[in-house]
Amino acid sequence: MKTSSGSPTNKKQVKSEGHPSGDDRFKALDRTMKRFNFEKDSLLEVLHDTQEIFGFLSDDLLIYISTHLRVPLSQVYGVATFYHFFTFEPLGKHNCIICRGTACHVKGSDVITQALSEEFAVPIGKTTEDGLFSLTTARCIGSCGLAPVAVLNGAVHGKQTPQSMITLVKDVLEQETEVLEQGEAG
Amino acid sequence: MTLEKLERMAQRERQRQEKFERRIFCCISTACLSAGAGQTINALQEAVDACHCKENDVEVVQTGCMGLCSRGPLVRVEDKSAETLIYADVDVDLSQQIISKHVPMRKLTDESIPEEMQELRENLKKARRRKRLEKHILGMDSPFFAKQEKIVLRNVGHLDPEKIEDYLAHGGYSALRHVLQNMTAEEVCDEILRSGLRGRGGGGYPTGLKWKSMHQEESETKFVVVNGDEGDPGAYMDRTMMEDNPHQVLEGMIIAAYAVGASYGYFYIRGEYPIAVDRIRRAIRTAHRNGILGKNVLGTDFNFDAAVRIGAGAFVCGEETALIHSVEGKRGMPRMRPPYPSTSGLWGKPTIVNNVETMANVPPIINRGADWYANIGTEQSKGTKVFALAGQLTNTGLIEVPMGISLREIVYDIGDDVPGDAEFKAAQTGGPSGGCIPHEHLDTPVDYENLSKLGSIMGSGGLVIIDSTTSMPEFARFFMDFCVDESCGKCVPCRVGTIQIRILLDKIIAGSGEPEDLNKLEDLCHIVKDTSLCGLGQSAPNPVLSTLKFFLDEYIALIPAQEPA
Amino acid sequence: MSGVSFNEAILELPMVTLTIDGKKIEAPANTHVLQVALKNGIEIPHLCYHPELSVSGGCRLCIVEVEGYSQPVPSCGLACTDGLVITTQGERLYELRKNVLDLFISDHPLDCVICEKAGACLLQEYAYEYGIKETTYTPTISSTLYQDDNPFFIRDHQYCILCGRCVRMCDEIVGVHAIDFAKRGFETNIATPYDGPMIESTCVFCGNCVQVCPTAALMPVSRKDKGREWELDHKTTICGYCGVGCQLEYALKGDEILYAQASPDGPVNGELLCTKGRYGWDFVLSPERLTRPLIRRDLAYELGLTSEPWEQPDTSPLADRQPKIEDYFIPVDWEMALDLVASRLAATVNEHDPDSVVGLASARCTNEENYLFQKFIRAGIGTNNVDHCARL
Amino acid sequence: MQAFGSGAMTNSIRGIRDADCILITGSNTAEAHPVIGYEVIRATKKGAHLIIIDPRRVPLVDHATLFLQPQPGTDIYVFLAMMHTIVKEGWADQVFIEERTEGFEDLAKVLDTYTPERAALISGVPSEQIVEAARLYALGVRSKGDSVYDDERGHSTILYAMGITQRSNGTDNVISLANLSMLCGQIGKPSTGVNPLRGQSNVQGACDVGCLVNVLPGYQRVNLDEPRRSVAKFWGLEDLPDKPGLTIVEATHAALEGDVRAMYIMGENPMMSDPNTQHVERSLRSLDFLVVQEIFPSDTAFLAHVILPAASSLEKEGTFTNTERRIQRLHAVLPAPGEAWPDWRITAEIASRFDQERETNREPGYWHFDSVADIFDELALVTPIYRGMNYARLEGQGLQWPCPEEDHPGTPILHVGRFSRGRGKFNPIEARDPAEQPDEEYPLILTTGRVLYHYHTGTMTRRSEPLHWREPHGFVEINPNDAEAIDLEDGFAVAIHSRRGQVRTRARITERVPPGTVFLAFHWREAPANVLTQDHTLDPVAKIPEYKVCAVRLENPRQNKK
Repeated sequence: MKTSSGSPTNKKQVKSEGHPSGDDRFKALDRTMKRFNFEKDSLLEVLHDTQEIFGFLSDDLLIYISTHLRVPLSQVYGVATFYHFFTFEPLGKHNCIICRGTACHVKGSDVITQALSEEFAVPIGKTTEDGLFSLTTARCIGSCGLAPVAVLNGAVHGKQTPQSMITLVKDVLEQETEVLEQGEAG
Repeated sequence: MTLEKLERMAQRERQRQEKFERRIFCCISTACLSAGAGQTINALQEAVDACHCKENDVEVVQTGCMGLCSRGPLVRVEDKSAETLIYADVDVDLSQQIISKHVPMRKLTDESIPEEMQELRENLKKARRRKRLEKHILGMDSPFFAKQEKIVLRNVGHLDPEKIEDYLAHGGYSALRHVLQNMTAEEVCDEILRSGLRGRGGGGYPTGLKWKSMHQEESETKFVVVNGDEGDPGAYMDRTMMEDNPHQVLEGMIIAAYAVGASYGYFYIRGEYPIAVDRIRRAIRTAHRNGILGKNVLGTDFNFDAAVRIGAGAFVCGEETALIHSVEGKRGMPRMRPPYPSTSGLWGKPTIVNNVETMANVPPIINRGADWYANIGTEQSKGTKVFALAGQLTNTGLIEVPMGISLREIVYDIGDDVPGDAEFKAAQTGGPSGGCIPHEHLDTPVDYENLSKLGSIMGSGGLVIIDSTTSMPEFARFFMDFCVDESCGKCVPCRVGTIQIRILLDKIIAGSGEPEDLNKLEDLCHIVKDTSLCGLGQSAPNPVLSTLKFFLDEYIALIPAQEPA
Repeated sequence: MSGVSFNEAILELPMVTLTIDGKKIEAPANTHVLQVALKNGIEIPHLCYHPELSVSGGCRLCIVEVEGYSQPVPSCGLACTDGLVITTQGERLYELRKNVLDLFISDHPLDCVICEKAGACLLQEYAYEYGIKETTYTPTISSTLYQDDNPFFIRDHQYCILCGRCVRMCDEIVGVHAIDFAKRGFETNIATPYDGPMIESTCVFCGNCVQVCPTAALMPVSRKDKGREWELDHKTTICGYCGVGCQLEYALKGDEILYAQASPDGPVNGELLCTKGRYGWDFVLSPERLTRPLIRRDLAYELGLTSEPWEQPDTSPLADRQPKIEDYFIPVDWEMALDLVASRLAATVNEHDPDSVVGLASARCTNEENYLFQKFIRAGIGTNNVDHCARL
Repeated sequence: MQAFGSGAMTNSIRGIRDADCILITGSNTAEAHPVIGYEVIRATKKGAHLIIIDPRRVPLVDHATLFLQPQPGTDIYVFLAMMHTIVKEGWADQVFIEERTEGFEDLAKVLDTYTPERAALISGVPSEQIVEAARLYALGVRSKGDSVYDDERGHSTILYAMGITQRSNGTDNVISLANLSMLCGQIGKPSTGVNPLRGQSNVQGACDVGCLVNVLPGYQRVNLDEPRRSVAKFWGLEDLPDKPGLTIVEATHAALEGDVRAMYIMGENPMMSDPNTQHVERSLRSLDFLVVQEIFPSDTAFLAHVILPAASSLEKEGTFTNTERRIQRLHAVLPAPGEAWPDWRITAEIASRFDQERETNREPGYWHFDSVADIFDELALVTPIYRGMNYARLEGQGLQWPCPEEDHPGTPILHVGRFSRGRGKFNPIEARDPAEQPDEEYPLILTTGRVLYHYHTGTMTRRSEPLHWREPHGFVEINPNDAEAIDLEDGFAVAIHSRRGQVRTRARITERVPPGTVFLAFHWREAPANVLTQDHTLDPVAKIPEYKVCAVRLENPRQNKK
């Protein structure tokens, strides 16, 4: 018999009763998995949503996903480590992404990255110890016409120089300390 | 039923648009947004409001890329009774001037003007007296625009990407309608074959052939995948199309599905493109609502549905077998071909993978005919190609040019030369898989054959101009770094070979190279090229090989002179 | 008892004819060139290909020239078609393979002089064949040493060439998917989740990954520091555990077993074994093995073999700690033991009847032994009271 | 077996990988027969449907497309309901039924009342799942990919093991599976059949060569004169006893009654493997004479008068017959330790001395064999299904019986074209419930089995260093619900009581077992599962004790202290 039967027949009821910790964010994760009907193939989408919900992928999250999608944990780990989009460490409160695309490179983006790294004492791809600032790079954010480009807290800044970027980041971080100081004063 | 409904929607939208005396388009694509288009469009709207003009006089429209991204934010003013103008570098102040120039201010009694508007009205009155507007006007006859020919991007920058009505009003989905009503699947394949359309993702395989072979596969389930994983750093053509005219891509995809007999499709979009993801998702939803997707597309017995899958930062996923693995939620590692995806792709079913730009070419071909399309371009390469023009040029941005145009025209006419004192050195095409083309080959016609003859490739359309300030060995190392990072690690030549190429480049650039290292470098590049599993590995050494070919003197200069024995 | 003989391994598949190195070869249509070549005794070097596993195509060594193709093609994934003309050797292929091997070697420690896999390592074999003494590139070892503390096998990443045989084995055949590729590019390694120890993964320690590993990245613990491949004898027999009847091959140095592996020609198991078959043989070396006939002390006293009287305790042998055998029994020679057994059995038959004797044969003894045993019970003692634990 | 006329795997292990649908019931294949488990996994990876019917969530369920989890002892209702559905929906193979079988009408009549709804009520398996399982199995449906077979109907195979046979209605279960396969024509073709997985290396061979109470070598019944006399003639005798003997469990009862006085045990450990250990111990102690031939001092050996040291399977020559009826050569890898002898040599010595004691006037060489090859040659002569075999032919790949002549290639698949008994017979079966039902005092059901890392009574594997490292302790699997009821935590001690005794072991709290069921492996002498199991209800035909269903109660020792 050459025909196949169509969809898999084991519509097993996968319980989605949330996480024992009672963390509400797991409910959002459950909704995502449910949306994909707990299909194994939705792993990448689920990882995307998980990172969006939790900010990064921790080991217990991967175990949670592995159990619910019935994908072997080693495979979940293998997939998550394959794609550079996924991060296993929490990002800083403020995040600066420097584009490393060809156009930006030609216009000196690596100099900007280096300058920021030195100025704020943070290794490239890492977060400052106080967790306030992360410096990361991206392959290309597709704004080549404005090279060199940086993304600071989601806002794209084109035609930057090392100095202009340092100023931008300083502004953001200064607001942070002001808030802190006000908090202490109050 | 659905057909009539769509026709009514298009009609209504056209009538609505025609009522306006003036329509002011503000580009809100990423480049312009980062240049401040957000404030610009707000300022435009406020200024229009302040003019308190008649109903149906002025509409401010958010739209997509107009091309000259380096001069953003861009604003185009279409006036029924005047010439269409494009303004560059439009900030808030300039917005007010533009409005005051084009929009007549209604005389009103003071009471009828809200207090907060008073100041703005005064500003607009003052702005009328200023004259510095002219230098922001981009002449439509300037070479940047005149040398271009827009097929794929024809409607980009002319419509609101979030409104299906706007697309319909511009003749959207008429190709699909035509196909479903008047053509068999086979005829569609033939039409595309006759048009000479070739895959715009880099390989340049005739799209019609691909469709035909898939059409002939016997399988209940087939898939269409649109490759929107534009991984080439320095390119953003696909992103622009997905963001600024998502329905055109979707329409191409549905036609492809009809032609090959697929019932389900995926858009595989880079994770770094959240807006594109959002726009495509929205387009799918509205298409669904209007009977363009789902069961019985446009009332026929053709069923097709589509979903979005998000990539996660892996260049290799541009390779179709890797992409298929990624859509299946696996590690994006390529596999050997054959079997080709058209025989065994997603979940082992026949699958066709086409790049975004290829899909966007389909509706115009259907609408205007294969013969018309085949007239554009060169003998082997038909139609137009969209390039992301970047690097050391005065004009950078998104351009669409007919195949066969010379590089010189692109660099000097459209790009308006290298700024400042520096001089043009090379044009890099095809991104990390491509190569550099030096000055002496600038008259080469841009098409698939000629570029590969020079050791480069057409690629997906990244075109980066390098000036004399850049060292070519270092530039080659930049690409090698990229390939080392992006190698999936499956096959040895790519996994280990790229590392060894980089080690050699490091050594040479550090000034500790020996003369034979250059031979070794070249040999190694050929080994990696000849023995790698997938396109990424096979083309990874191209940047090194092409710089070795054209800029060998720069490498030699880095090798310390040998002590005489 | 009827039944038509039928070999289900041979299904009627359409056959095609291709030419490999000038030799016309018939092959089933759905097979690959490498598979067919190897079956016909034509050697093509290969590292990632394994007949039991899906095709990977990552090692690039099995490239061949195909008539009509400008570039060499890996033969592992090349389907046999009618009229295909293949060349497996030649100067260009030799150079390309040599260069690929050179790249492999640049990422592999040249420890062959102290490596136990030496002599059975495929990479070593090919390096020798292609005359590679050392890499012409800068040696760069991709992964650091990682030792797992399980008593089954050693994992040593620095010897790993990422052929992926272990990953495919674990997923496609064993089905536990304990390991997978992690990271990518030069950083790629074979990993358990979070690179944890095997015991914390889903690993079932079947060791099939060890068997298919072409290098020393996965090695049995039991052979560590005990001998090199060419010093070993290999003896094939049948596994003594469950009823599947796997053929296995013990590698011995003298009378010492160093490791066990599946004998590739086994009609049932091929190259596969389970954890018991592969690692559970060391019980034969246990000091608890019975090595002399024993007579229980009370009976021995009765027979005058010992002067110490003894009474069998009431406590069950299943009580928490098993008693010591020498506390219950004394050793005797075979003559004494056999005569005693024969005379007691004969006496029982004489005093009662043959049906008062019961024989329990064993599902772990050979056909010959069981045959002889039931013959003894039936023809010797004269009863059908012979059973074994088939039901238990 | 009543249905086809023989009791062994009808098909070959290698064929499983090409099956389109696999039905596994009462077998923890991945742990008890891992290499067959690999075949199953291969098949599922290629797209075969895998249906598992088991009260326990065995590891292969991870690869199953359909998992039916009946209450222990109720699976017969599921089998009958599947057949009911197949007949009703017209999924039966009418051509096969007409051409190859008899008794279909009787079966159909009985099936009438066994609706999926009724089965669902009794077994707890949703009726849709039963219908789906029936459809997939009957039609040989794949979940994906193409079949290697061109037939209209896909090829479905059934694998089963002690989970359905070690029961008071074990024979009924097996007959039902045979009925099921004939109903759908899923027998006598590659990758189909009804396939019992034998648990020990030569259990098939021991049966083949006559170590059963009612048959002589080659399944020739002792109560049929013609074959019996012919065997007697081979052995140089007038006749042989014609009364079937006592089975192992019957023998222990007879011993207590004084009817059995001496026992000769070769390489078995009834103290651990037989049900109701306390009873077994009492009966072994009651014997006048017990001789045990062993490789290790087993718990049974401690009750013996004489222990004879034997060689292990690594230390001897001979043949084993595997579960797919394949006879293969065993080779000595090591010398036997000390004075240990191969079992055949010990038996031969005892036999010839026994003859002397009994003063039979048989020639002195009657029990003498120069080598195992000599024994095999005689065995082949006496055993019709082995007759065409000899050591030379068995080297390498071995041969699958029946192999009646020297040029016969062996038989990978039974019942091709016709059944051993001619037409396959449908035996109408009515469902019966397990003998021992849970009650208030013993509310849980105990089921026994194996774990991956150990084998049978553990005498060998527990002395293997790596295997011991991986699974050092015995444990009982308990569902979280049942554990919560007695406030039990994972890894802590728990006592299990049955009407026969109690054992203490560690709790492993897991959802592999459903609520109300506990699972205990019988490898650990510290927690001998068979102390709990019962021996009073045997299957009426096969005389197999009901290991798989017995009522128990759990106690948390720490809870009592509080």
